[in-house]
Amino acid sequence: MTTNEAAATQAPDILLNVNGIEVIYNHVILVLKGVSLCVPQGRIVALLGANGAGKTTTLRAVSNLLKAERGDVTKGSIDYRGERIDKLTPADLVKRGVVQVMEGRHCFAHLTIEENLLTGAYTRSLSRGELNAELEKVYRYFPRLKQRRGSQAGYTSGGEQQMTAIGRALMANPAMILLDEPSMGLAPQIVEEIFEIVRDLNVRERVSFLLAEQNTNIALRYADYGYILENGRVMMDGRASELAENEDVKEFYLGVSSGERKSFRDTKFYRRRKRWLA
Amino acid sequence: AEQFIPLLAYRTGSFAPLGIPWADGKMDYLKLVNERDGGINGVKIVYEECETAYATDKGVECYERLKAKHGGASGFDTQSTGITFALTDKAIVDGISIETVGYGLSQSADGSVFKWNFPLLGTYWTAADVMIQDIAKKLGGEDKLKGKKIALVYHDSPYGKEPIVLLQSRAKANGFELLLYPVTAPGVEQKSTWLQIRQSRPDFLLLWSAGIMTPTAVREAQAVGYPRDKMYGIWWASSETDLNDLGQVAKGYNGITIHNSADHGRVHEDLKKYVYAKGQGSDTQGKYVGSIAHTRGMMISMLQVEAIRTAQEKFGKGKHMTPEQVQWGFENLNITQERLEELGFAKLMRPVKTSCSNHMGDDWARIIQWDGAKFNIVSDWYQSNKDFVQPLVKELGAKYAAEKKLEVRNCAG
Amino acid sequence: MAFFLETLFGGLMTGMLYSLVALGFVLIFKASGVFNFAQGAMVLIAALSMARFSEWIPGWLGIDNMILGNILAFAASAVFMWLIAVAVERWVLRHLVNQEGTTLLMATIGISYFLDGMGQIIFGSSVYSINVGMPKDPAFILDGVFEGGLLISLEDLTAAVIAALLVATLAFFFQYTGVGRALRAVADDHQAAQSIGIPLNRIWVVVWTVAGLVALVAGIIWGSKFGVQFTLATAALRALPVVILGGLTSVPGAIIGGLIIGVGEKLSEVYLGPFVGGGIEIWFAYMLALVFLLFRPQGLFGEKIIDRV
Amino acid sequence: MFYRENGQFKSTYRADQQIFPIRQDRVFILGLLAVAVVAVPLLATPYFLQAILTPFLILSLAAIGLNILVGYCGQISIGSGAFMAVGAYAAWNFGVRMPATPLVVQILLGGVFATLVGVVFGVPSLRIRGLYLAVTTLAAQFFVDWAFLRIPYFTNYSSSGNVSVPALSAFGLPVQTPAQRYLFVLAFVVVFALLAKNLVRGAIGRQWMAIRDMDVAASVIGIRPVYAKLTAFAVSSFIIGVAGALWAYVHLGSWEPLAFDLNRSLQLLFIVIIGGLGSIVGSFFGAAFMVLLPVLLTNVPHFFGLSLAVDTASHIEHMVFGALIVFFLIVEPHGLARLWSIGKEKLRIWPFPH
Amino acid sequence: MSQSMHQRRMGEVILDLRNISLSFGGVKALTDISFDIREHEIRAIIGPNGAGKSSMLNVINGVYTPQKGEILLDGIRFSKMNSRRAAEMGIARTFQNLALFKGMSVLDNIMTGRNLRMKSGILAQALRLGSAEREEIAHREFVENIIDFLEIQAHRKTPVGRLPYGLQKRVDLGRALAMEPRILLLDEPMAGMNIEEKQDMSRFILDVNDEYGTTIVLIEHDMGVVMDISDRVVVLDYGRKIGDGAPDDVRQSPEVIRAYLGAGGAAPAPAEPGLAK
Ligand SMILES: Nc1ncnc2c1ncn2[C@@H]1O[C@H](COP(=O)(O)OP(=O)(O)OP(=O)(O)O)[C@@H](O)[C@H]1O
Ligand SMILES: Nc1ncnc2c1ncn2[C@@H]1O[C@H](COP(=O)(O)OP(=O)(O)OP(=O)(O)O)[C@@H](O)[C@H]1O
Ligand SMILES: [Mg+2]
Ligand SMILES: [Mg+2]
Repeated sequence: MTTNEAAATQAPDILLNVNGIEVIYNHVILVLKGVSLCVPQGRIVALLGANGAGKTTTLRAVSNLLKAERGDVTKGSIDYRGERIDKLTPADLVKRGVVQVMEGRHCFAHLTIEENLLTGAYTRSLSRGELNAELEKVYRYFPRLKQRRGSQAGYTSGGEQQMTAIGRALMANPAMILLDEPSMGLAPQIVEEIFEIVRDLNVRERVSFLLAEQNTNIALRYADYGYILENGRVMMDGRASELAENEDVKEFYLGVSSGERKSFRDTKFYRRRKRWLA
Repeated sequence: AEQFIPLLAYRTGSFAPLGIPWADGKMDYLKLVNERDGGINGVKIVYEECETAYATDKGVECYERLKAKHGGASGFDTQSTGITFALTDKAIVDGISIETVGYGLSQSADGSVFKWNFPLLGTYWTAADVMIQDIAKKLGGEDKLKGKKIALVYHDSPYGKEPIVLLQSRAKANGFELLLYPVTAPGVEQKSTWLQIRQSRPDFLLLWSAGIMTPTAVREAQAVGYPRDKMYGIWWASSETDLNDLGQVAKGYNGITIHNSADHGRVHEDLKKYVYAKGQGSDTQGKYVGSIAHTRGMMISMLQVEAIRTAQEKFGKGKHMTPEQVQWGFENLNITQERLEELGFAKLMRPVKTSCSNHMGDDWARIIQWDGAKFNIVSDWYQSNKDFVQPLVKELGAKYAAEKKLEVRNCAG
Repeated sequence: MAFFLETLFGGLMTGMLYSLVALGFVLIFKASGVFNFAQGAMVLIAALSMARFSEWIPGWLGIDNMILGNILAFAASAVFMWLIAVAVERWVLRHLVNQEGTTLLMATIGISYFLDGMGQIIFGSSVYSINVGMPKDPAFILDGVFEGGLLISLEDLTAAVIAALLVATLAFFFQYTGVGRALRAVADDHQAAQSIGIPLNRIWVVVWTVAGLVALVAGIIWGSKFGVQFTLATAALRALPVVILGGLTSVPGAIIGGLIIGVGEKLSEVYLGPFVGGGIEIWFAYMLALVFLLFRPQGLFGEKIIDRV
Repeated sequence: MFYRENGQFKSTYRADQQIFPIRQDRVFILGLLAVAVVAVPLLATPYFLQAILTPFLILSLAAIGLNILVGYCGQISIGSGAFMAVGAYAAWNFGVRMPATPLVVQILLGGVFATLVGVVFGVPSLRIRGLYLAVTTLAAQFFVDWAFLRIPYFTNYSSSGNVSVPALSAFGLPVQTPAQRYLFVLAFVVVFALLAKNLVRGAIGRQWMAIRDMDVAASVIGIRPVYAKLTAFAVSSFIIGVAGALWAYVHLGSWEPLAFDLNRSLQLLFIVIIGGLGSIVGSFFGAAFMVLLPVLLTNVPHFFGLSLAVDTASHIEHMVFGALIVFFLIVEPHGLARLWSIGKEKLRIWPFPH
Repeated sequence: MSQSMHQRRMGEVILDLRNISLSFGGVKALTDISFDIREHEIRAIIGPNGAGKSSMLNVINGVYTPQKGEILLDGIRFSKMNSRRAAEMGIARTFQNLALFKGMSVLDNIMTGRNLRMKSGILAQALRLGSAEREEIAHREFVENIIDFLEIQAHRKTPVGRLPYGLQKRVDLGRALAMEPRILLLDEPMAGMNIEEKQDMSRFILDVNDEYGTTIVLIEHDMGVVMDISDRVVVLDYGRKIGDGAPDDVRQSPEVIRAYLGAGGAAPAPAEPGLAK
């Protein structure tokens, strides 16, 4: 496995190791066709790829949320800190410090924003004071949430919900966060902020990240290492900086060709791309 | 040869407490006949039970499944007014007798219209009429009924509604006021009914209930302070199982019984000797033998068996009887006192004789009363007053025949 | 006047009994988003187990102290309800995480069939009685004011007090504890709840056990009033309008709804019934709920149904 | 291997819009129909025809009706028994009061009345949603139960409240033997299944599904919730009403409101959910499950020569039945129809695993 | 060439929003907002999260009822819109949180967009009379064109719930297009897409705008897209309007920079990937 070797030489302390997993939904739809990747301790690893490539599925496989989607890991294995985690419940994983922020927010619609955040700390037994401190920390990251703390999450705007979902995961004090499309639907400066938060947590609290992102540009800016998924397979992987320099990546994921950004207005006349073979 | 008797039963559902001993009784008597007499003149009885849960569609399914088995069913005791209605039509087509002892369509006593129905020993009109007679007797004569208030608290279904026409004609003739209180099935919630009763304070109260509705009614009567000894329960509401748990609370509660099924006879001893002693009894818990419902079950089977026996006398002893032949047997029953002695039912019931035009036979009934622990017989025999019953039988029978475009048999010929 | 008051009072008492059953529905719905059709079956099986254990245990242990026997029977029944909760979680709910409401509803219908059958196989299907010493005879108050006094059923009164206590405790639990919050989270989104580490398995066992205990209390009260028999399971039907009137997610709603339905149904039956032939209380209760819902589609105290795009 | 659509290209939209676009399916369905019309009446025992197939068909029909409301339009109803009752009693009243009305017309008129009542009880759905609506549909159930019990006009003043139909005949042909009854019902079911299928795959069907899936978005597209919901209630109650009339006329012959009580409504709802919400074939699967399983379960012990007491058998039947419902939901929450289509999908790629 | 197109694009005002205010309990989602939309233009609405952008669209097509203000559509004055009326008058939209009909296939989803134009009655449909059949086929052809246009042929019969997010967004657009709208409201059509997909989406939007002259109202957080394809931009901030004008003007506005773009965000990000860490 070149993938794992590459990562291994770079950082011997591997936190999460996904080994050749195959995922089938509903017993018939084969989605992941042997995906391997690893996340070294204290790193940010980005998972890139087009719609439907299987990013979300990979994250669900790791956090064991596949069952609820009627998906199954039929081949391969997943280790976290050297322990097989395929059979653990999602709750066990959270206890071990692995938390997923799901794509599409999934806030608890009938709970207020603050209650949403508080449920995030369910697995930790904190005193009232500690809880408040944690809350304050999240509110510092997302001041908008503090303003809306009393509103039912179901009524808040898309972006506010996204912030709530991320804040809620932070409340669990995780060692590793699986972050699915954090930038979706957020205003540009918030996107920057979120990635700053990611970096902040990574540097200061040594939280590791596995990050599925469509916004390749920003993801590669903050990540240490990247994997590119296409059609359920890893097509390319490498250090973020190397990927960013790769011509194909530039053309297909960064929208830059021959060193120049194309205007979206011009794409109209821009003939369709060549695809990597699936 | 063998003779097939299908047994419809409801051992589950809301009415199971009544259905279980009833079904046990029916089956026990057949076992007894096989064990003691080796069948009917040597013809072994085969039987098969089918669970209806008191649901009409299940009953129909049971009927369809069993009607043609072992050379044809000898007759169906449906144990449900609803199933009886549904099967009455089918029986005409299939030519199978429907035996409804003490229930069913009251007008089916008219054999000229209802060739295949046998509401033997009495109908709900019998019961209602006898209750009124007993009340009148207590008051000191039918003329004393005038101006009285009599309430009917009934299960809101065809079963509960059956007595209404008769009571109405009685009310008109005797000048009492009839108050009607329907209780929605299954009858656990009767508070408003009894609040109304507390307000209207009827002089007497007839209870057409079944299953859980009976004890609930008695409890509610206690809760509003209605005297139990003014209450009359129909026979399905006057079994020990209905009142055992109530004990003293129900003291004074009157029930009615077809013939004398509260009492015990030699047949019970035979049953113990030939069936239970061999460990073959249906009542595995040993709770029901001798109870009213169980005894009534035996009585029903006895009538069925006697119908077959009667048929054999005409069509050939020791032979299998077709459903058609069994029908003849039912129609020509003549169970005399001596015959009852032989059968061990002498203390339990009175002679019955049926005919082409009279499918009910003689309807004898008695009033029993709960003393806190058991029922005691408190009245003499009554028979329904045919002046009230007969016109209704004719009228409603004719209506039925018209609706169904049935040909009315001429029984005279 | 006296009659009106009696009817009113009777309605209130009946209403409290409904509340007790409604409470079971609300608990499970609130805490897992499942409309538990098996609540009626749970009431039945709980009552059956109480009735039979209180008959069997004194026999097994050779005690004849009724109070002790009842306490032991209650404990045994509580354990039994807990076992059911564990089984339901293990064999049903665990495999249906994240499924739609209708699927879960259907599953609870399956459970209810199963419990109906199992309860009667284990405990029998005749009528049994529970005797926990509830006062049975009527009491008459205000003799001086009304002729003949006002009829009050002490049994109902006792039942109502127990129901009210239970409801108050549970309302507190939901509103003010962390576990309560987690339960509500589960109801909103199974998957998200899992993702932040709420252990659905344990939560469900807890909720179903509590609902089982509520069913047990309801079963004891109803059972001691009417006798324990299959029909008890249908009592749940009378509680449905209460649940929706109060709001599927509101514990206090179950109480208020119960009182409104109880009173509405008795008054309608007594005052309107005679004009149309009687027997109207069941559908009247449902119509009453329906009319209320036309004004507040989420019930009196239910959470608003959130839809925004 | 045999179940492939390889080489079956469609060059017109018309061809693509057939109900069964795959040839094998068409052949299968035609074969099935031939068996149902010719072989079954010849070979099946009267018991099987009368006590199993006929109720199975009628319940399938009712389930198709309910599926339109619940499965396609997303309005859960636990009151469908009421609409069956309306269908049955309305048809019967026409029969009694205007004896000249032909049988088929009576039955259809039953459907028409059920439609009217259905629309009235559908009105609250414009405001009340989800489980709240489901419970309020019980108002229809209990009200209708009550009305047929208490209002003597509806039962033509029958003293017991029980009503029954005389010997049936349609188009001059008798409908009396089990086989005749079966064929009569079959004709209704085939015709209505076809009409229902046409509706659900047409514009109105899309409106219903749109309302079911996302009502705000639907109204933004210009779908009127009022129209969509009420048509769903109307069509659904029409079919259910016809099924009710058939149930009463052909299956029971004589009935009381109890025949259409809450249990019937629940049974229909089970059929629809177990069979598969939003699937016409699912209604048949569900009905088969509901009708056949209990009969099988009662008969199974006999096959093995076991003789269980009927009550134990019936309790065990309840337990097995409940357990099977749960089992199938776990295997496939979207019902037997989905299981069927997954099976077909697998068959299509067989012998390869994916 | 692109200049001439600009000329053609700006027509008369067809939708005019005047002093719209909307609040939910204590939350003021929109405060006294006025702006107009001209025929054939691409009008962008931007602003931070929770600014009230989606609420604005909801007001325009009648999902929300504003407490104050009025809407002029084709010169007709409305104090509130009604969804159906809006649809009849040619307003279509897509949704931020995907409001597709999950249980239906892609084809059926888009077919629902034709709903207002399908006239055959229930009976005709049940019996599949010739007219109903022909109508169905005619609309099917139209929808197939949209499917081709959006390049989702392969997924025609797939239930939309199973499609990946990006494709679902396309179906959402397809459904709106099927209505042949005059005004198309797009709520973050490109959220959760990568560059390539955004390019595709931009292409679709521009094509529609050019070829059918459809007026487009676009909410989007990707400034690259907004600056490149829109003609005029409205900026909202916590319910207030803080900017309105040509993209370049808006980009320079200090208030907009402060509230939304952020100090460095004025320029579209992808131009300078700045991958150096
Ligand atoms: N619950 C499910 N059932 C069936 N198929 C599914 C399910 N979830 C996802 N899929 C399929 O699996 C494939 C991969 O989906 P996944 O959500 O992992 O993609 P993704 O890379 O996260 O895409 P996106 O960027 O759009 O979120 C898609 O083709 C999708 O249709
Ligand atoms: N139905 C509602 N009930 C209560 N509050 C609402 C409702 N709809 C919107 N809001 C509030 O109004 C404000 C504006 O919401 P809106 O969805 O319009 O924001 P937005 O600009 O679209 O944000 P985003 O970019 O995050 O999608 C938010 O604070 C939101 O919480
Ligand atoms: Mg994804
Ligand atoms: Mg928005």
